[in-house]
Amino acid sequence: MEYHNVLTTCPYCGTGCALHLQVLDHQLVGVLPAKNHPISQGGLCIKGWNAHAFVNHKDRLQTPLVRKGGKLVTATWDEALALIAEKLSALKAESGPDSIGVFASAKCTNEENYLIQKFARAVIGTNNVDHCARL
Amino acid sequence: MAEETRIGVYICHCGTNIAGVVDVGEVSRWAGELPNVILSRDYKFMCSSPGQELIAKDIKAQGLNRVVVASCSPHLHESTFRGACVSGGLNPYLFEMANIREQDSWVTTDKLEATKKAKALVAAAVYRVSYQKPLESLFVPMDPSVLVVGGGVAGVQAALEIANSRRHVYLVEREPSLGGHMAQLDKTFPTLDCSACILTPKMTDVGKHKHVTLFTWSEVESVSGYVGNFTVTIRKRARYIHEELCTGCGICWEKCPKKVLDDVFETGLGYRKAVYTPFPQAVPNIPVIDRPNCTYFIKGTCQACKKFCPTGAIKFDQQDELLTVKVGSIILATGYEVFDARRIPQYGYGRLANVFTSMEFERLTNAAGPTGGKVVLRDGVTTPKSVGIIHCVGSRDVNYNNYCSAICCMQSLKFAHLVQEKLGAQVYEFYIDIRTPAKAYDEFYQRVLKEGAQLIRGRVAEVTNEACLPGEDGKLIIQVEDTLIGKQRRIPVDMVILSVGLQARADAKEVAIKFGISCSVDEWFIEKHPKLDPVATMTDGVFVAGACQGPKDIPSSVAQGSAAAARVMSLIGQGEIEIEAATAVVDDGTCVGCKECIPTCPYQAISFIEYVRKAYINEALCKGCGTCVGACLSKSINLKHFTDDQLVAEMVGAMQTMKLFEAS
Amino acid sequence: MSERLTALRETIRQILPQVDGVIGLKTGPAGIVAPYLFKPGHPEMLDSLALWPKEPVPDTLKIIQKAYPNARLAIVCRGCEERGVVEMFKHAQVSLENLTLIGLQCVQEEALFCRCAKPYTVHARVTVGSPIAGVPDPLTEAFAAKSQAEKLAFWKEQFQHCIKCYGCRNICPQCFCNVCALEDEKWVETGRLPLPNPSLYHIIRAMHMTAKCVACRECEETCPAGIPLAIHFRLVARDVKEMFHYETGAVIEQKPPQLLTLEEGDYERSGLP
Amino acid sequence: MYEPKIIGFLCNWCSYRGADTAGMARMKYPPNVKIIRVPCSGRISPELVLRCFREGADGVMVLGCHIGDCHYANGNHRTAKRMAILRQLLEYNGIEAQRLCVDWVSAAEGEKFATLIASFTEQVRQLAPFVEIMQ
Repeated sequence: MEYHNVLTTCPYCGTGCALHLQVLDHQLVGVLPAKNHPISQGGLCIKGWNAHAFVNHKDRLQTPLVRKGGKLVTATWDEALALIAEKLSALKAESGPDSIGVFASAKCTNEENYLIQKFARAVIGTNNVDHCARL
Repeated sequence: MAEETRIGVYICHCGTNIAGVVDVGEVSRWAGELPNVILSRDYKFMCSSPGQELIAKDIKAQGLNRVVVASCSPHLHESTFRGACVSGGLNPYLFEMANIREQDSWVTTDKLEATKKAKALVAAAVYRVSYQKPLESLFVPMDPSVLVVGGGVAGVQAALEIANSRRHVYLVEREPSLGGHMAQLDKTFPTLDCSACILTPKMTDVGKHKHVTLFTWSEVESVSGYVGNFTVTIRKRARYIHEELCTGCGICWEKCPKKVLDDVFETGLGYRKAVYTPFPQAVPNIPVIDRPNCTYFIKGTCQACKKFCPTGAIKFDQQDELLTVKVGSIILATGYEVFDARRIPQYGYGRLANVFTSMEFERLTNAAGPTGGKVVLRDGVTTPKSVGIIHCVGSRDVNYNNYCSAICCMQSLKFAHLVQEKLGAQVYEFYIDIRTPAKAYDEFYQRVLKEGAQLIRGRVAEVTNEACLPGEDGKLIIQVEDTLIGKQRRIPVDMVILSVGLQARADAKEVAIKFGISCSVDEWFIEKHPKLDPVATMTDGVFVAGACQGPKDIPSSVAQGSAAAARVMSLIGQGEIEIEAATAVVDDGTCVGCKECIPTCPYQAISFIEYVRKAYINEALCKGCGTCVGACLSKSINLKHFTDDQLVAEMVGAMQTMKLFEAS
Repeated sequence: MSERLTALRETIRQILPQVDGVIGLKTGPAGIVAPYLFKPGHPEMLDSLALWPKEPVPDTLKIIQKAYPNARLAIVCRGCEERGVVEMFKHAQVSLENLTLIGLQCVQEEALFCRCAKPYTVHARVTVGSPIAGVPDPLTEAFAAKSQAEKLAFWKEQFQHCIKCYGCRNICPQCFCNVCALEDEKWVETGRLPLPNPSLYHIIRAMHMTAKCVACRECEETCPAGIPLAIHFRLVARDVKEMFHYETGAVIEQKPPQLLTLEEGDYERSGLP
Repeated sequence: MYEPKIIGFLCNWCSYRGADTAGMARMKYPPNVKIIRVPCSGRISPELVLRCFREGADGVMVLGCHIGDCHYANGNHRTAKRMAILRQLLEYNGIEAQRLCVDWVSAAEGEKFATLIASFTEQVRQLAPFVEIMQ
């Protein structure tokens, strides 16, 4: 029997609201706002309030899926990444780097978003980078 | 893929009842354009056989899977049209009714407005019916035993009818003997046969019937369960007499030294002993000891009855017993009370000695009564030379009871006849209207007129003993406006009889709640339908008979007793009982187990399942009121056939139509 | 404040060995406070015990008890939180068996912050701090004095800012339904911001909180739009008290009024015909 | 002046029959109230009443059996409690409580029913259309 709260930052937008993840016996059971946090001051929006919902959701993907013969089948990360690399390289070779666009998520951290723009510009060689929540 | 909704709408003309006010053709045309409506018709009489066949035929030919009929109140014909749907092969719960007669054509003056309202009501029904789901009824076995409450003539009749068809009857009577008010009466109108002579054989038949268990001096303590399966607890009050040992020999009451004024059976005119049967023909012929008046119970001495009882049947240590019986149906025949004449002070009852009530007069004139049938004044010796009989005492009077007590006219005419026959005295009857509608009643009225009774039309203002005119000394003077000649009159008489009205028993409301039925404003029990279902009540399996449902004479009470018995027998004959399909159900996926619903249920149908911590509804106990639905905050309970979706759709249908008319 | 903190720490220290855990507040990283389950055997955690800001601890109790129905627990609760526990008990959401209430009496500045009429516990046998009298709620009083049109205008202005985060419902310990009527399109319109006024969302929620709201004001505190939501609840609570003689959290054995048949006078006081 | 749109929830056993009684006696009353039959007034949840307002109803009637006469013993006791609170809440939100009529009509009271419909329709007519309040 162990209950504690883990302070973290809401991943959904750039505001940076603080929230507590309620943990009961190593299981995420809910979200609580952080009252005396200087940014969110105890408030959250509907996304923050549900920030924990996907973690243990039954529909959440646990492994990559690769379409084989019209059907999605589970695959390893190596297999999936190799396939992506292969396809992206082929596309770049066939139609040039600007035929590829990179679209990042607000759920990623700053660091992850930095890396993905780096990947787009340096690895693929395109400026087609965008993000879903440019607050 | 979900089945396509195909609605058939039928607008009933009801002759001109609806069509005379509502443009039914227009409503039908308009309904045809509502979503999912496949066909829309109007027809002269939807409830007629061809009307019903039309529905059945359309269901089959057009593949209808929902039906809406716009006609009268669902209380009248919902079951008719549900039946029509069933014969067409459609589940009866896929039918919905719009009431465009009682709620529209009959109450709306403006024809255009009435048509608009009809459209809104039809739209509401059409929107609702799409959300309706087929429901299957639950069947439970019918217990063939019957409880009859009240041993007056209505109850006795009902009990006999049922027992004769070899079904078991538990007959509960509050007084020590069967008989009710009828046992107190002398002659019965209009045939003048002796009341006791015609009632006693019925009482003895019931008393010795092998299919009747008699509980006299008993009351129903509580009732639980539902049609087919009632559990009834009966309080058998201590008689202090061992019923099996007692032979009814009468030695106990002969030997009992304590005289008690009998204000129940003898209406205070005679005496009985502290151990007594109310009258000689009592059934069962077993006395009771009147504990508050018994010397043994007061002082611990006496025991005369015990000393002399040849069978040792006196048991001073007897206790009340609580007995439980299981029955499938219940007949309430709890009767009436007479109006308390003291409530009308100007008539002098209780103040002027020779003002009698009708019930007192019955005892006076009864050969088995306190005077041996001699009609005398309160002094016990003087024979009256003139008698005034006042009708409608406490009835048809805004200050007391608004209704007509139904029996008083004939009763008063009977008194007139008896007085003239026995005493040759002059009789004056004071009436508002004479009401003699039943078979041979008016003939009796004519006969009494011929016999010389004087009938004066007018409500009596006062009965007084203050003489102010010659000839009034020592008399009771009846002050009245004779409305036929338009004059005030003062009629001096020796005796006044107040024909007091009937009213519901003081505890009628309590009894109604106990049995789960309802009372009218006058506290008479309410029947299911005043014309078409006069002895059933809104509670399945509970029936009413006799004057507990409203003022009634003996023939009507007996007829109702038989009618209630017939309804019960038809239920028993079915073998099993269909339980309301529109019950409430808990969605255990969403129930949070807050227990909010449990105490709201009037029928204790909801229980809490501890190991899953969720509520559960017993469908056999649920009566479908939906109170729990209104209480459930997480909306985890839904009432079948009255779901939120259905009610919202109905409301949206009505609102959208109204808004449409507003915009145009 | 620190005196109370020391006293509370000492109280918990004494109770800890007799229970499986004590629910209280703990200061975490950057001084941010959150509920915490203090366990016997780890008294050092009490060094970071906190008093303020208050948190919806009855909810924490529910979470732990649902997983461990037989655990012996203690909970540090203020007046409002104690009332919350009592009401949740009445609705079978928490158990009072094996539960020790440690009453924490609020100080004047906390009571003023919450506009709290009852900043003290009544059931807890172990208490820390001395109870103070309640303070008036000027916001609610000012609102109650408004005219019909002013009330309408007041909420219209307030609810314009509502972002429908459902935070007021989420944080409320008395909102424990699995499925919420407020998420049902039948009752609350979806996809419309700002909310239509009058806001059915808030009326329905206030209706559901009838005889349940314990005036903890957590909803107000979490509202990103700063809407004074407690006004509704407090006015209704006043009606419930007047009409049905019921006060949340006051008497453990008293059943909430919606469940009960009408008692003498209830009906007359309801003002219905 | 406008024609108010009113929804009436009537319990099946008393009020609906009261309406039938009014009909059978050919008592005339305004056509503004559209009746929805429910088994018991206790079935009517506050949400249902509020939804009527949302649809643009100018008034809502909740009619049940007289206290003590409920077909279901005490279903109307809950109605009395819920509706009393709901009326207060409407007030607190700037909606006139006069828009919600809660009353008791027995099966015999056709006349009371007709009078009630007429007077409530008039009462609502005196108020502004609800759409003007709800924006």
